Amino acid sequence: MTKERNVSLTVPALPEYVDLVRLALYGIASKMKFSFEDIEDMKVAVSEACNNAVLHAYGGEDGKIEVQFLSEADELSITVRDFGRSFTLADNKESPSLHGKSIEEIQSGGLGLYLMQALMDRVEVQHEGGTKVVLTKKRMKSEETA
Amino acid sequence: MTKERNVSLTVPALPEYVDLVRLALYGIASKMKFSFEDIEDMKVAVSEACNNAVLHAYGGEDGKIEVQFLSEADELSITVRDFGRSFTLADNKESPSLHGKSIEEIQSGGLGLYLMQALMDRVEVQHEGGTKVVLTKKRMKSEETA
Amino acid sequence: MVTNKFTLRTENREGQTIVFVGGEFDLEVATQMRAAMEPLIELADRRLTLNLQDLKYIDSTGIGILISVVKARHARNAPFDVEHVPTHIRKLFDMTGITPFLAKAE
Amino acid sequence: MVTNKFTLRTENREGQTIVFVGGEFDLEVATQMRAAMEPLIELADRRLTLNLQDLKYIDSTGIGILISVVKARHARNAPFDVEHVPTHIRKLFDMTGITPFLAKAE
Ligand SMILES: Nc1ncnc2c1ncn2[C@@H]1O[C@H](COP(=O)(O)OP(=O)(O)O)[C@@H](O)[C@H]1O
Ligand SMILES: Nc1ncnc2c1ncn2[C@@H]1O[C@H](COP(=O)(O)OP(=O)(O)O)[C@@H](O)[C@H]1O
Repeated sequence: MTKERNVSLTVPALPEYVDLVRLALYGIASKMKFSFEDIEDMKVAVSEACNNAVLHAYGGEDGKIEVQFLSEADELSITVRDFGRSFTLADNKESPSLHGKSIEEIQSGGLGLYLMQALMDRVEVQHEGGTKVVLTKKRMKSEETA
Repeated sequence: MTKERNVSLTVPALPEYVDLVRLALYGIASKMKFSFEDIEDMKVAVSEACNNAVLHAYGGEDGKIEVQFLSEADELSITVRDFGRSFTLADNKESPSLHGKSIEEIQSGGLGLYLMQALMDRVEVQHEGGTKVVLTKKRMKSEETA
Repeated sequence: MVTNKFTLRTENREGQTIVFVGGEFDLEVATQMRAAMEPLIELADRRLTLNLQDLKYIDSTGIGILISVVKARHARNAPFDVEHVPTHIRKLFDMTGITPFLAKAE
Repeated sequence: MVTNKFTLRTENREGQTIVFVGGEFDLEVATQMRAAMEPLIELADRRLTLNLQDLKYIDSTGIGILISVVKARHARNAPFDVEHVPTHIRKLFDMTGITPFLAKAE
């Protein structure tokens, strides 16, 4: 029987608590022997998900963010949930990245989901009484002995 | 209305997860501007409570530890819960500390609760479907501006 | 255990203002950073430079603020650049596509 | 961000074995530490010293192991001491009362 390796962390949906999520991620990912670079990637992706919960989910009301870390043999899945209002992403929205745009066209904002996708191996967004973002990163074979 | 400042962390009751609890404690206590010394004291006390849950609560079976951090204006309360078997402390047990004992009398073990009490301002142990240890540390006025 | 507290320090040189940004530049410090940059953005006759050598962390919040600065300086026809970008931060700049807007004539 | 990984290093000098214990000496590393100390405890004709200068964290698990070493060395009539104890670790040693059993003739 494999032991359960699930860690969960619940914090208030406030800007000053997002670094606690990064600290926990750092502890867990180091334990799993992810590379420095992968850990930095995951830190950003997870923070983007948390920032969204802080900024968009609760419209200024109190709320919380629930983060679950699931360590498997060769990947780490991080689920970031809020219990606030949900949203739908416009399909026809132009790409939020700045590539190929002029200085007049670029805009601050809208990069969060784009970065999560660029930094993780898998990103799933579900809406069920709030927003649930599942971020997954595979660990390279070579990292095991790093 | 005061915002809720409750952080909770659940980890498997295994030795290698106790440092995650210390990491979270460090993040929260630094945010509250506790002194280095107070943070070190709390790290030890909280780890003692977690170690006990790892070692004594589940008798080798899978289990989990739930830690809640409640930040108030001038104190931090940390609740460490397990859902394992409970225990009663013998009243007539001699002091576990080594003070005034000879080298033949001293024994390793039994120092956990003693240290929690020595390091925190308040320690409460409750038994309700497992063990619940509430550890409280007051923050000195002088630490606010430290 | 060491976390990377956000640090901000401004240095005035001949015709140039250098802002040293260190530690974690995240949502928590966004307001502080915007407030610090606001008056400096207005000084159109001075070169404005961000030195990122001690920057440990940035995410879309910080990059969003950089984009605002880029646009505001451009609107004032005033020079802005970024120097000493650590490798893992550079990667995020490249990924989002902000890099060419931060270029420093080297 | 830096955590304090447990480190263990042994140095042999003329008639003395010095064990350098660093980082976090906690429940997670108890088995490793006991295994490392076991053979050294038997060398009764050599002075056994723990150098704690890089020790960042210890709790009752680590202190319990120190007590076992104290007793085992005493039973073998063999010298054991601890040196370079950081201040906040010394405080825990004083609190539990282990300090006099770790004394080094200085
Ligand atoms: N957790 C959430 N709750 C509610 N709305 C969200 C959430 N996450 C994202 N959104 C919506 O999706 C949009 C795009 O998010 P994102 O790509 O992260 O960019 P940004 O947050 O910078 O706008 C947000 O502006 C917001 O309207
Ligand atoms: N969470 C717990 N679950 C079950 N038993 C416990 C728990 N915490 C403490 N105990 C019991 O109380 C005793 C004393 O604990 P403590 O003072 O921490 O010393 P030690 O853990 O070194 O024995 C333990 O030996 C154990 O029998």
